Amino acid sequence: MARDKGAAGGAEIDLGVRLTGLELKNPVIAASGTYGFGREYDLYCPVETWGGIAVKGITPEPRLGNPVPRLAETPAGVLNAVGLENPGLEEFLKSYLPRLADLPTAVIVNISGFSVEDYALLARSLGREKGIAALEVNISCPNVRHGGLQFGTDPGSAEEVVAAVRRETDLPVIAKLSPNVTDIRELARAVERGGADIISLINTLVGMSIDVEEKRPVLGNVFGGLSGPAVRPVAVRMVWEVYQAVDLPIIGMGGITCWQDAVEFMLAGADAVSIGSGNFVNPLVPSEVLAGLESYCRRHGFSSVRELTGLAQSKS
Amino acid sequence: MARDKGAAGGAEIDLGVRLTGLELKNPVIAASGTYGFGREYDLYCPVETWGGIAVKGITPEPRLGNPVPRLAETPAGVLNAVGLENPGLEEFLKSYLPRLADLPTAVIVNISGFSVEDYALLARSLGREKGIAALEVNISCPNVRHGGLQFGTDPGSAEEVVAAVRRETDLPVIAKLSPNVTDIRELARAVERGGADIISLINTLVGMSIDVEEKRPVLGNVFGGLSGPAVRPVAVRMVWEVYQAVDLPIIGMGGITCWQDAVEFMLAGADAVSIGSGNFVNPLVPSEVLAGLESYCRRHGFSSVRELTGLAQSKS
Amino acid sequence: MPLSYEEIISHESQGNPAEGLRRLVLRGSVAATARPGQFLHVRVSDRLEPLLRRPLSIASIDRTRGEVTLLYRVRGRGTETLARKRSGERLDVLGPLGNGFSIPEKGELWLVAGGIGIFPLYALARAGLAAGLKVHLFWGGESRNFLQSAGLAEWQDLGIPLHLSTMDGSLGDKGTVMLPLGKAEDPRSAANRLSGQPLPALSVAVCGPRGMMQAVAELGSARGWRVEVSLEERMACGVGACLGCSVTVRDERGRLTNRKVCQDGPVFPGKEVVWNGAR
Amino acid sequence: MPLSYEEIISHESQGNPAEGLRRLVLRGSVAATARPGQFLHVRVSDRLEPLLRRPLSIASIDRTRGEVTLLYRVRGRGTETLARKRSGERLDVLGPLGNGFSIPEKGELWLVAGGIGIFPLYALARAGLAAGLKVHLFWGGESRNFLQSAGLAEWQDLGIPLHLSTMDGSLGDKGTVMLPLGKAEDPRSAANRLSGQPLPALSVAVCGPRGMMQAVAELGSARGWRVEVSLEERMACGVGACLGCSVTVRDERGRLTNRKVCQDGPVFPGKEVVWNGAR
Ligand SMILES: Cc1cc2nc3c(=O)[nH]c(=O)nc-3n(C[C@H](O)[C@H](O)[C@H](O)COP(=O)(O)OP(=O)(O)OC[C@H]3O[C@@H](n4cnc5c(N)ncnc54)[C@H](O)[C@@H]3O)c2cc1C
Ligand SMILES: Cc1cc2nc3c(=O)[nH]c(=O)nc-3n(C[C@H](O)[C@H](O)[C@H](O)COP(=O)(O)OP(=O)(O)OC[C@H]3O[C@@H](n4cnc5c(N)ncnc54)[C@H](O)[C@@H]3O)c2cc1C
Ligand SMILES: Cc1cc2nc3c(=O)[nH]c(=O)nc-3n(C[C@H](O)[C@H](O)[C@H](O)COP(=O)(O)O)c2cc1C
Ligand SMILES: Cc1cc2nc3c(=O)[nH]c(=O)nc-3n(C[C@H](O)[C@H](O)[C@H](O)COP(=O)(O)O)c2cc1C
Ligand code: FES
Ligand code: FES
Repeated sequence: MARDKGAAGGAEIDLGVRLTGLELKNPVIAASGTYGFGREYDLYCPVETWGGIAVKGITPEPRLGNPVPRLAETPAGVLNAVGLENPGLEEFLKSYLPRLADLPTAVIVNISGFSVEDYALLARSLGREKGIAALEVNISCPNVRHGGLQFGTDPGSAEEVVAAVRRETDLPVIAKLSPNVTDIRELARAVERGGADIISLINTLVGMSIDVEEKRPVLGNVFGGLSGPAVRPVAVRMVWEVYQAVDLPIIGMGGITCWQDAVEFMLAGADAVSIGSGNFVNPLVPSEVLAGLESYCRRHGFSSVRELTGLAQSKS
Repeated sequence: MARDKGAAGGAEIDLGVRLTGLELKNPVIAASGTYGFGREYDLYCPVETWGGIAVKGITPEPRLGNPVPRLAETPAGVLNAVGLENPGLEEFLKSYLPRLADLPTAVIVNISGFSVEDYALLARSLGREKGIAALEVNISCPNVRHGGLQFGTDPGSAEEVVAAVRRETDLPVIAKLSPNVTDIRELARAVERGGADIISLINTLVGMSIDVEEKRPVLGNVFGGLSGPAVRPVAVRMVWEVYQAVDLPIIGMGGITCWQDAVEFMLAGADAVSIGSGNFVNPLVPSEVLAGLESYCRRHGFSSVRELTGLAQSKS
Repeated sequence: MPLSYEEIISHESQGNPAEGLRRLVLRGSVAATARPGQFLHVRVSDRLEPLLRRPLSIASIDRTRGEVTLLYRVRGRGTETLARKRSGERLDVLGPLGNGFSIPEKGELWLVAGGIGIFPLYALARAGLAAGLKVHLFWGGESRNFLQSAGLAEWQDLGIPLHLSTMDGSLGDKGTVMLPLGKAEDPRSAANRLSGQPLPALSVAVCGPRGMMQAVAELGSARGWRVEVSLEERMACGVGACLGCSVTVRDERGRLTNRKVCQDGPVFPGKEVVWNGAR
Repeated sequence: MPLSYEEIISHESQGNPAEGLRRLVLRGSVAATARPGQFLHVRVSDRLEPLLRRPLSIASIDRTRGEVTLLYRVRGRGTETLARKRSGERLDVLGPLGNGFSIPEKGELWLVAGGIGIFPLYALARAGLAAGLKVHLFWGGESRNFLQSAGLAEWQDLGIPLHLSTMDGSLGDKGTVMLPLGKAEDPRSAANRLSGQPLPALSVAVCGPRGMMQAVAELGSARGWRVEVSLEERMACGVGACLGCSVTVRDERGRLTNRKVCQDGPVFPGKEVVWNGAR
């Protein structure tokens, strides 16, 4: 390819990305639930490093979450069963949002609920606030009305939830997909119908681990969500499939720990990427990824990171 | 538990397991596709070490399989896209089965097809042969009649395939489930209805990886199946769920590399375990697992490995 | 403190090898600000398995040399992998993290340890002595062999009263650390009952198995001690971002709420902890 | 050969460090049976990432000392991790695996190497010389610097004719190894055309990039040489059990069929290989 010849030379690389309604100075986003409310890593990584940060999932009511142990390490992965511990909408608006709104990065609020009304309520209330760049709809929660099956595994429910959020806000709506499904393309098409502006994926894979000496599940909640490098091949595959299935911009995530991983997601079809568990391992990962992205673009003759999106699709 | 007090002392541990119609001298089976036709590892691991071996998936016609590269390493995992390379039924019966039938271990023949008739044909023909301990029905192949969707992801097709095999043979029928589904319990119930005697799981998770310098998928086939330690938390969770959903004996697999992993699957609900990718890493793994199982039983006061099955379920 | 690549000054097995205890001395920026009871979040390998950092307490601090010592027991894959690092290599650590123990202004400081819970208390003993406090150690372990492996000689060198117990009776009282603790607090309470005089304030720092910490906390609240316990929980981030290490506490107004062991702890007032919160 | 834990006798960077080449000498049971062109399947770490073994050719064999040498280039996570192993440690290897090159009874043996494809040919050169053959080396690389790093001096010590080329022209012909190969075979073919006499049988062993091996194989089949090429493919099991390393060949009856690089190879008759079989 002529591009590979280094057209961009030593020039500045344009890192900015535009996802329907969501403009980011760079394509690297902190994944919800792994980066608290944005300030916890301040000593290690200035928050302005990030193109955006997605805060911990908020529910209408405060939640204490699941019993400990909430974490288990698995080969190249992490199981978590935090159980959506969060301060609840009211406290979030009062004590958290004002500080978040001042952050020198795009703030994405991740919302979770146990009924369609929960999501609508959150969107209505958050949709009026200043300082929020987008809402991310976490549809991986159990739907209490429908026997605990996740909203995110049934196309109908997924569409309904996203549509409810869509009606209540003018903010860009990111639909975050669960990977625990037979056909991720169906879910992607459902949230597109529901009016999502952007799709993010993947949330965690359901897993568990057993303490063989104690002969019982390690996690207090028995099941947990698997994230980290172990899941990356599944995540990249799903980004690839969703890229083919819908026309929405994609935020790809699942196991990113270095710039090569970020490039992999973008070549598969992602417009931006999120980093979750990778922060636990190395809090410098966002700046390392950005530096790597820039030099990759330079080496391969791209002048903007936007050129990477979906590039591997044409070579398969 | 009183059991923990070491009732079995230094006594012999009974390693034998009985899965409907399939009696194994020990619960450790070589996973299909990772152990060739049983003799390739002879120099490293005597084949009689195994409770049983499942041979490479056989199709009615010979297949050359997918283009290379067929393998990619991922964090704590392996992607493979061998594409069911195999000699075909006729050649299998002529050149392979006679040698297999003499092996001092239970031989399980794994069968694959692209239509219900393929499976029926294989079962009819193999079902008449001597020296086969069981048929394992790999339903993770694309169903060519139904637009390439896997048999194994649709309960109706899964049931149909298993029923077709069931009708053609008196051998024990093992239904091997694909993990690429929203609800594994549904699939387990479907193959139970279809007449399966035993359930084995998990087959590989669909994944992919991209060569960022070449900007194209690593695998010649784009997609591959993920196996190895990375998938273990998902596999254990599915064994746990299937144990609750159906009454059939379970062969658990996915990422076993040491005895602790094998015990984990058994405590989750497996009656026996299979080892696949673990052989690539360490061909001594079956004997290490057996030694570990024995001393675990001794330490915890079990006199038979059969006592482990499902034990963690009561403690969650 | 920012991420630091500390230099490994020494890294050796300590005591009886069968106990699997290791002593790791690090030189770098950590020592300058470390306080007793804080911990480091250690990256044991730059490969992806084991993946997560492991939290290890700072066992002693030498500001002049710029060194801290970590003492740990090899348990699973993380500590096994760490144990392979050799002197001269660099270790990627986050920290010092967490709040640490408080050092009272005056009065007595009793340290109560179960097993390897002794490790974070050594730095505290030294800080207490430096602050002019009267320091006692109560320490229970499996056996004489274990106590010796886990650093008994260094404690003896401090010249403070040691109240020991072992499960096999090979040193000190036979049983848990509650035995020597009871023996020491009995005459104290008795003297108090007789004299009616308030006793000098007693601060108690506890580290060990959960049940033992609960027992000390309950005894302390009956006696009016100021008890601090150092909790353990599995950690991912270590900085308060993942909510993996939650512990339920009763706040000032008696309401149940969550705290993070990594950020709000690992040291908590004994009376705040809801002991049956975890399984 | 059963699994062997070979002792690492030495493990050093070789030549210009920028080339990332390493020389690894192992002592153990492998040397006793190893043949030129065979490989070892090396477990680079006992952690689970990197997970799979890595195939590395046996570069030289010293049966008296019981030692084999592996030469490799650090490429990705596997070889990076291997590069950390130190002398004195043990290395878990499967092998010797594969078939190896054939050593002709008589005639000339020409070795043709591209880049680090040189590594497996050294053992073959020595075996050829020991069998009394006339051995030539044709070797192309990036630069003089590379050839020197990759062991040129040792080849010079063999005292055989060396026909070199470099892409930057810093040593030998400027271009690929096909240049010196062409130069050497031209007069040979010309002599043959003139004399009409059959030339002494020529065996050619090739290792390098796929395109280069194809070119040599095609030239060889035009000239009637007996060409053997050493193929590379990603491997999981290394013993023929997983079918990951398939290569399509044309069998005796001209039918396409699959062989396994690990078990049926890595050395194949050049005329069997279907070069456009892989992408
Ligand atoms: C604040 C804090 C300070 C600590 N200080 C020390 C110390 O100074 N010396 C020392 O030897 N150990 C200390 N620990 C415990 C130490 O972190 C664990 O032993 C270690 O993480 C185990 O890792 P592993 O991979 O070797 O074992 P794993 O294989 O991960 O686990 C083995 C067992 O250790 C326990 N465990 C795992 N992770 C943790 C964890 N984060 N906290 C508590 N238990 C865990 C579990 O019961 C598990 O079954 C501390 C823990 C915390 C939270
Ligand atoms: C029979 C055989 C003999 C070999 N002998 C040598 C040798 O003597 N010296 C030497 O330096 N290398 C040799 N190789 C290549 C060596 O195996 C690979 O370079 C190594 O496996 C790369 O591992 P990695 O983890 O460092 O790189 P990875 O990160 O796994 O891959 C880096 C790149 O190396 C290539 N690669 C990966 N695995 C293989 C593989 N199994 N075979 C070929 N290419 C691969 C791929 O293009 C990949 O993109 C041999 C390969 C084979 C099959
Ligand atoms: C501890 C933890 C908590 C999480 N909490 C949330 C959450 O509240 N909402 C959400 O949408 N995703 C949550 N996730 C999922 C992550 O945002 C991300 O989708 C997933 O971890 C995969 O990315 P990774 O492999 O980079 O971690 C959480 C993940 C972890 C590890
Ligand atoms: C190279 C390779 C080939 C496989 N071929 C088959 C097959 O032919 N039929 C089948 O049912 N499963 C096949 N499998 C799946 C394994 O039998 C097993 O279900 C899976 O690898 C999970 O186990 P593991 O993590 O121990 O490898 C294959 C797996 C691998 C790695
Ligand atoms: S370990 Fe993440 S919040 Fe404490
Ligand atoms: S690597 Fe498994 S068959 Fe060759």
